[in-house]
Formats: sequence, C-alpha cells, structure tokens
Amino acid sequence: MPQYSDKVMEHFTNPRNIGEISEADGTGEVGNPVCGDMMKFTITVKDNRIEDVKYLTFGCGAAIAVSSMVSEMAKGKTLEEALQITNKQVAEELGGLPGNKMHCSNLGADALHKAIEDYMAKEKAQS
Amino acid sequence: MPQYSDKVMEHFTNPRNIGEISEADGTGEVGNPVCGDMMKFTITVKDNRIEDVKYLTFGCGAAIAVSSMVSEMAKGKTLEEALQITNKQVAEELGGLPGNKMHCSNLGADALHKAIEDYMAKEKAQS
Amino acid sequence: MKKINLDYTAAAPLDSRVVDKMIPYFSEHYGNPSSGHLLGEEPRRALVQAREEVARLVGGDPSGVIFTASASESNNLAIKGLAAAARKKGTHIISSAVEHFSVLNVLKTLGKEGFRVTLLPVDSDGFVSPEALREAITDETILVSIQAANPEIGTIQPLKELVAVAREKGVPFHSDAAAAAGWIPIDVEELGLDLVSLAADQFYGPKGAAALYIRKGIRLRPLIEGGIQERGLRAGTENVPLAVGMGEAAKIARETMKERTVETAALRDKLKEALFEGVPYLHLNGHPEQRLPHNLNVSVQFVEGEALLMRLNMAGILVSSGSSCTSQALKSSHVLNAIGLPPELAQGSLLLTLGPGSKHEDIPYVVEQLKQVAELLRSMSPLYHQYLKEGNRNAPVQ
Amino acid sequence: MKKINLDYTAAAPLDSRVVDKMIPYFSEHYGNPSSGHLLGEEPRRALVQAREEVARLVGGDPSGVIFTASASESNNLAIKGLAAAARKKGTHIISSAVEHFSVLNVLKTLGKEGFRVTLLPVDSDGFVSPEALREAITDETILVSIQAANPEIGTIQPLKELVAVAREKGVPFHSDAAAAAGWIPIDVEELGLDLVSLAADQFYGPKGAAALYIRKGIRLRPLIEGGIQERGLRAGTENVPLAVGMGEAAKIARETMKERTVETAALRDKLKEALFEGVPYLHLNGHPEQRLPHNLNVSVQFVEGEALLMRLNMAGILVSSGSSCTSQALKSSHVLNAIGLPPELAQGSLLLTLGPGSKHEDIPYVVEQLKQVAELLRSMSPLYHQYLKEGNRNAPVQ
Ligand SMILES: Cc1ncc(COP(=O)(O)O)c(C=O)c1O
Ligand SMILES: Cc1ncc(COP(=O)(O)O)c(C=O)c1O
Repeated sequence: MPQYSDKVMEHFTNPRNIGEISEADGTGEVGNPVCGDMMKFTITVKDNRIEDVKYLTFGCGAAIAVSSMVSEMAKGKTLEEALQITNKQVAEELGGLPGNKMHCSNLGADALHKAIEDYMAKEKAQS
Repeated sequence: MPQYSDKVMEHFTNPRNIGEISEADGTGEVGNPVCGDMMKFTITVKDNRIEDVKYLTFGCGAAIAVSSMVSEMAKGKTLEEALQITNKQVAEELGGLPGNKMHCSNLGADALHKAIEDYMAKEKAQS
Repeated sequence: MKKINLDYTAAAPLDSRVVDKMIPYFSEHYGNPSSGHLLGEEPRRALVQAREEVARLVGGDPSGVIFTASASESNNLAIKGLAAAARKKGTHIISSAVEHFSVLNVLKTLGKEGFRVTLLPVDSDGFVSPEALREAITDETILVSIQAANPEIGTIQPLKELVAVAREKGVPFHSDAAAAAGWIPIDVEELGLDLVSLAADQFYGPKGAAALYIRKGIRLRPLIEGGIQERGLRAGTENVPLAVGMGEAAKIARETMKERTVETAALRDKLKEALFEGVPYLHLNGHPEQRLPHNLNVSVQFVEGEALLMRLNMAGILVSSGSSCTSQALKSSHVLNAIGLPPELAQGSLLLTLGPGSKHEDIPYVVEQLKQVAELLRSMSPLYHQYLKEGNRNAPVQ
Repeated sequence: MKKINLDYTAAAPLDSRVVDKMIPYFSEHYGNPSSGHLLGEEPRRALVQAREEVARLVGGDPSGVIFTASASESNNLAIKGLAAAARKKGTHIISSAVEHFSVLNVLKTLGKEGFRVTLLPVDSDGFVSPEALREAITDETILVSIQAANPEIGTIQPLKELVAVAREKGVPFHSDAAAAAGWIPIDVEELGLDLVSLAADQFYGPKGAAALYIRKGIRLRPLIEGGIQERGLRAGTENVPLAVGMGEAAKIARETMKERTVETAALRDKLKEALFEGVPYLHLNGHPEQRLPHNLNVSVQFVEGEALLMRLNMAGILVSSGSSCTSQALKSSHVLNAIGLPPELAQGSLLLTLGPGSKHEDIPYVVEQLKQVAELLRSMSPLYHQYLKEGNRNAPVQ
C-alpha cells in the first residue's frame, strides 16, 4: 500500500487496544457502513484521566490505524487533554494520510470525544 | 507499391511509346497540374489506322502505366476501333487499378480520343 | 513470498506469444502503414491480418473493426459517435444501471446535452429484463447499450433476447463486451449486434489495444478527427505493434476458448466451494451459473474490503474490492448497489478473478488466509460484535 | 538491395533502450497502476517516472502531463476540450493554415457547431505573423492554436512572439509540438505555452504513445470519459508499457538533443547541397534556416511526386511526397498550397527526413538516383517539354 506511511502500516498490522470495554464509563460511535467506516470507542475514567480505552472499527486501513493511534494517544491523558486531540494531529502522528482518506477515515478523535462527552454527560446526570 | 498490380508496375517501370510526334496528325491533352495528372497524346494516322502513337505524361504511377497501356492498345487499330477503347477497359487490361486511381489517373483513353477527334476535325477542315 | 494473483481482470501478463509477435513491429517492421514505399508494406499487411483476427473473434467483417486505444474509447466512440450522427432521428438512449463508467459517464454528459437517458434496473442477480427494455423503447430511441457481461459480478446478460427486442423496434444495439470477449462466444451475426466494444487486455493482449466493431450501415461521427485512418472514424498513425498484439491475442483467445473456459470455470467453482466451506458468513454476488468463467465475487460479512485487501496483500494474495475505500471515487460499487446489496455487504466485497497463473494447489492457502483475515478483522468489527449480541436479527444474507 | 530511409517522420524504429525499458511492463510488471495491492506498485512508480520525464522534456510540471494515444488525440482533446469548457466565454478560435489535419478538421467541426474559426495565412517560408495574430484576436477569442514546427516543410514558428501576443490579450495558447518536440527546445515556461501536444514516435518512442501538456488552471472537458485516470481528463486503464517507452524516449531526446540536432542538421545541409548541385531544377520548400534539423523538402520541377517516390523506392530510397496521388485524400499538400507554391511544384515535392540510420556515405547514391529518376520522368513530362520549347517564360521558381 504505497500510499500509506510506514506508521500507518505498522498500526494497521498491529493495532493496539482492540476491543470493547464491557463496563465502560463512556461510549462514542461515529460513521456508518454506507460511507465505509465505523468506529466505536469505549473508555474507563479514573481521577479525571482516561484509564483505559478500546475500540471496534469497521473500515479501511486508515480507519484501523487511526483508531489504534487515537487509543494510544488518549491513554493516560486527562479528559481535557484528550479533548484537545484533533483528527489532524492524529494524521500527523501517523506520518500523514493520503488526501482522500482525511475526511472519511480520520474520525478517531471524534469518536473519542464522543465517548468522553458520553462519560461527562453521565457524570453530570449522576451529580 | 502493393496497391498496384504487377501489370501496372511493369508498364510504370518500362513505359512504351514515350515521346511526342513532331509532325503529328492529331494531338490530345487531358488533365492539369492541379489535379496531379496531365497527358498529351500525339498520333499519326495512315489508311484510317493509328500508325503511331506517343505520349508525354506528368503524373503518378497509374497515370504513366495507363498512358503506356493505351498507346499499346491503340497502335494499329482503326480510328473507329480506337474510339471504342474505354478507360474501364484500360484499367482491366492493367489488371485493375486502386479505387482512388480510377478517376484522376485513368484518363488515357480520353486523351487518345481527343487526339483522334483532333485529327478528324483537321481532316474535315481540309476536305 | 507467495504471490497469488486473484485480480486478473485488473491486469494480466501478456501471453508470451503475443509479445513475440509484437516485438518485430517496434524495430524491424517499424514502418507507417500509410507510407507509399516498401517500409509501409509489412506493417500494412500485418494490420490487415490483425483486423481479420479481431473480426473473427466476434464473427464479423474485418472492415467493421476500428482499432482504438481502450475499451473506454470504444464505448465513447460508439455512444457519442452514434448520438451525434443520429441526433436528428431522436434523442433517447437506453442503457443499464450496471454499465462501466465509460458508458455511464458518457450518458451523463449526453443527458446534459439534451439527450434523454433511461438506465434499466437489474434484478438481484444483475440481469436486465428484456421486457423492461421493450417497455422503455420509444419512437425517439436511437440506441440501446447493454454490456455483454459485468466485469465485477460476472453476470452474463441475455444479449440474444435483449437484441431481439431492439431489432424488432429497429433500434441499433451496442454492447460493451470488454469483460466478455475472449471468455464467452460473442458472435455479432448470431446475436445481431450493431456495435461491440472489445479490449485486448482482457484476453491477454496488450493494454491500450482495443477495438470497436461497427456493423455495415451504422453511421458514427468520429471522436478523434484528423487523418483518414480507420476509415476516417479514428484519426492517428496506426499503432501497428499493439494492433498486431491484439490480433494475436484474439486468435489465441478464439482457438483456446472452449477448453480454457471450461477449465477456468471448474477451478473457479472449486475455489468458491472451498471458500464457502472454509470461511463463515460469505455471500455470493452475481448469478451462480450465468457468469464469466473466471469471475468470483463474494462479500465477507462484517468487514470492510480495503482492510481485507491489505491483509490478503500481506499474505501475497492479490484481490480487489468494490468497497468505497478502494475506489478512486470513494463510492462503493454502483454494480453492487444496483443488485440491491446492503451497504455493509458492498463494503465487504471481494472480486476474485482467475488467469493464466491460477492453480488448484493455491486454493487451500487462499482459503486459510481469508479465514484468518476475516476472523481477525471481525474480531475488531463493531458490526460483528453487534451481530453476536443481537443474533439473527441482523443476520447476513446467505 | 540498398534501403535508405529518408522518411523518418512517417515512422522510425524504436531506440533499443526504449524497447528494453518497455518489455518488463508487458509481462513482469504487468499490474494495473490503479490496483491497491502490490502488483500495482511498480507500474504506478513507473508511470510517475514516465510522467516526470515527459514533463522535463517540455520544462513543465508532471501533474500537467496527460498521456494519450496519439498526437491527433492530444490535439482533439486540447481544442475540443477547451472549446467545450470555455464556450461561455467566447466562440472564436484562431489557428493557422498549415496545421495538421487533426487540428484543421477539429476546427472544421467546431465551425459547424457555432464556433468562428480564423485560419491565419503564412508567408512563402511558412511563417505565421505575430502582427496578423494580434489583429485577429477579439474579445470573443478563447484559444490560439499554432504548431511549433511544420512536419512537412520544417518551418519553425516564432512561438515566443506569437505566445506573447496571445498572453497580452489573455488568450490561452495551444501548440501542436508533435513534429518539434525532441528536435528543438520546447519550454512551456520560457515560451508561456498553456497546452502542448507531443508524440513519442517523433523522437524514437513508441507509436500510440503521446501526451497533452496542460498548464495548471487551464480547464478542459475530457474527450474520453469514464474512470478518473489522468486526473479525469482521459479515461481508460493506463497503458504503462507505452508510457514508460515515451518517458524513456523523452529522457534520451532531452539528453541528446544538442548534439543530435547539430549533427543531423549538418548532415541534412550536406544532403541539400549535394542534391542542389547534382540535380537541376530543384526548389527548396520551407525556410532555409528556421527549420527542423532533420527536415528537407524539395520540389523536383516538371515531375509528379508519386512517380518519383515509386522510382526511388525501386532504388531502395524511401521518401514521401506532398503530391495529391500520395495523399489519402487525393489532394496535394495544404501546406505547400498555403506557402503559395504553384500546383506543379506542389505535385513534385519530396519530403526527406533524417533519422538514426542516416549516413554521409549514402548521399552520393541518393543524389545519383534522384538525378537519374528526375531525368527519366522529365523526359516523359509534357511540362518539361513545354519548358524546353518555351524557355524561361515558365521558368521554375529557383
Ligand atoms: C505536427 C503534427 N501533428 C499531429 C500529427 C499526428 O500524429 P498522429 O498521427 O500520431 O496522431 C503529426 C503526425 O505526423 C504531426 O506531425
Ligand atoms: C466492461 C468494461 N467496459 C469498459 C472497461 C474499460 O476498459 P479500459 O479501462 O481499458 O478503457 C472495462 C475495464 O475493465 C470493462 O470491464
């Protein structure tokens, strides 16, 4: 896949943190099968930090690498820090993504943010 | 020249009866440089027969072969017989001509007829 | 590393006999067929012979063969050329929803230029219905263009019936046979076709060598104007080496067709059975029998095609997919959509096409690899997890 | 038998380095550049490199290179494509009387479709006047298309001046450089060209490999629609082997241009001098200096070109002619007519073009043969006999 960077290929080949946390504190989903990419992020939060993060991804090489990269970037960060992660940063961390993959597949940060917001909404509801 | 028959090539390579009869009994010209072919036939007539025939030709391979063939066909014929020679017959005698050469280059019989008519007109004028 | 090409319709190596036949026309017999001197002779002779061989492949007259540089060009010439020539007779054109983009995009453009275009739907196997065609034809219809077989799902159209309907109404029929020629018999006389597009690279001839067959009496405007090569229908110095290559490939394709297609279909069926046995949740796309002998198209439920393709690529297995991520236009296959396949199955489609290097011995490896890859990708698929939880509510179309 | 090719613009053998470079892409690296798997990698890389080499030949950006299958197609794409895209801006196109038929016939068609076409005349050397261009440009003018050099009479147009005039008025400029590229420097930046047509077979690349260079910002409609290859401007599976061949030929042409053109022009000048010394009543067509280095065009007074060509062919000397009999359309060269050559001189024209096999040693034989052939044909020419009788009244244009 010459259009993908080595880093993308590495994450695609060995994706980190795959799975779904059964007792998640927050869940975020983006995408649908029509556009070709779906991501579901689940997180646990402890002391305002992302303790664990896992994802399930239906999608192309870029989508899988992006999910994996986001999970690595998010782990251990405070919620505020994690909310600062942008799709653009993720692409940069991956050594760039082909132009046509920037829109459809590069939604990992969005899914993460949704999971965090889900957690925050639940917290708020409980407090 | 694969589009030319062997007979055409033979007449083109060794054209018969080239020249201009200086004291001709009849002269016929057809064509012009714009269309690419010109023929000038000169004949001498004896006892109502074509005694000698010569031509000058500016033109393509077909035009040269046609001139040569007409001169051979005409020689020794009575004027009436010679007037019966058609361009089509000339082409047939040559083993056929490429389609696009039938119109422009195949004017030998016309030139011959003009020479005969020239002779006849002169005869008439004298009588 | 193993390299198992299962993507031969994307590209195939030239038959070595074809290369051998072409080579002398690059350097030794390099002349221009239009030259009046002896350097033009052998190229001219070779071009005549190539034209005859291409004509023979489709049972047509050599004078009807116009060499072009791609099936796309042939389709453009056929449709735009006829539309321009017949505009005074009418402005309605009928085609199908599963045509190649070189048909569909031309029709889109004609649509903007005042033509009315009807795209007939297909059923879940990919067939166009002769009845639907009959109903679509009007007095304004100047052309029907329906492919001989679909390059993606392999479905072979009932051309004879379709052409009969058009003939009955006196409407010329064009068929894009780029995917079919060399693999199923296409006889312009038996079928009654007026225009047929062919591509050499689909039967082991060179890329960039293609043709449009035009029945005598059908009038077209040229797309590429200039000199009067190809009877004035396609200007440009004749590409003799490639035409020679196409001629040789057509000859070989015609002579070997019976044997080759039986063998290939048998191998394809073996592969299909082995895959369906070894890998759960597969779905066959296209008609099970009425399909190109070298074509297999399956959807791998719950996973996306590019990821499959990449994982298989790592294992040395080369395939293509109708997923949006693998298309240059980032849309999933219009053909899979047209047969009504749900989006997730379209995204997970794999196109497997056989060719000269395909072997029985490779089947177990392919099955094992697809099994592993499907398992791995399913393990991270939200659709698969959902299915496991919710059971048959979202069961795959089996 | 001797075989002396003096008709290299009709066709030339491929440089063996070009063939060697192409061969692997027929069978070994046969993949489709659009394939997402590893079979697509090397062809994709090779295509990128070929595009770079073609761009380098004209000093342009690789992204501006669109591969086509002939200079005719490039010209059609440039002119029809721009006309369709710019129609709303205006409908006036300017070209010249000495263009190739793939320009002239396209303009004729556009003329029927509501465009107004001005064909600028040329002077007796074949030059288009920048002043005449300036006067012809109106607010409606959307394109100027003037060749870089004429393939028949070799005359090199003052492109820099011509483009400057068009630029001043903001009109895009297309140049058909098919005859010129590889033989004279064509730098799109230095000249300011917007569109340039190139053909590989004019610089020892393969037939059927050509390109259109398009400056960034110039909008065209595609001629061949379908897939989005070549940035959507020319659909069809990329012909990798031929593109590779064109790239290699472009590289060699660029690297050898200086030396090769100096040597070729010197040889051509020797041939010219020897012919004019050895054969009476010759007339040079085209400008004596501002001409393609490999091009010589002479009219042999009093005789017709096909007969000359046939006789020379028998002696193993291969040339072409602008006579009506040697043209497929049975009209004498429109170029020779445009420079005002009298019909009989146009009919007697010989085009002699040099190439890789051209040698000093062959010159005496060529001169001797042409002398004999001219003598023989003159001896049977009514025009020559008339001249001998009437003397200088109808003297040849010397
Ligand atoms: C200046 C010019 N333009 C266009 C062409 C057309 O080239 P092709 O026949 O390869 O399309 C030629 C061919 O010799 C040419 O010399
Ligand atoms: C049915 C059909 N038509 C047209 C084409 C276009 O062929 P090309 O890309 O060679 O122009 C293809 C290509 O695979 C095809 O399968």
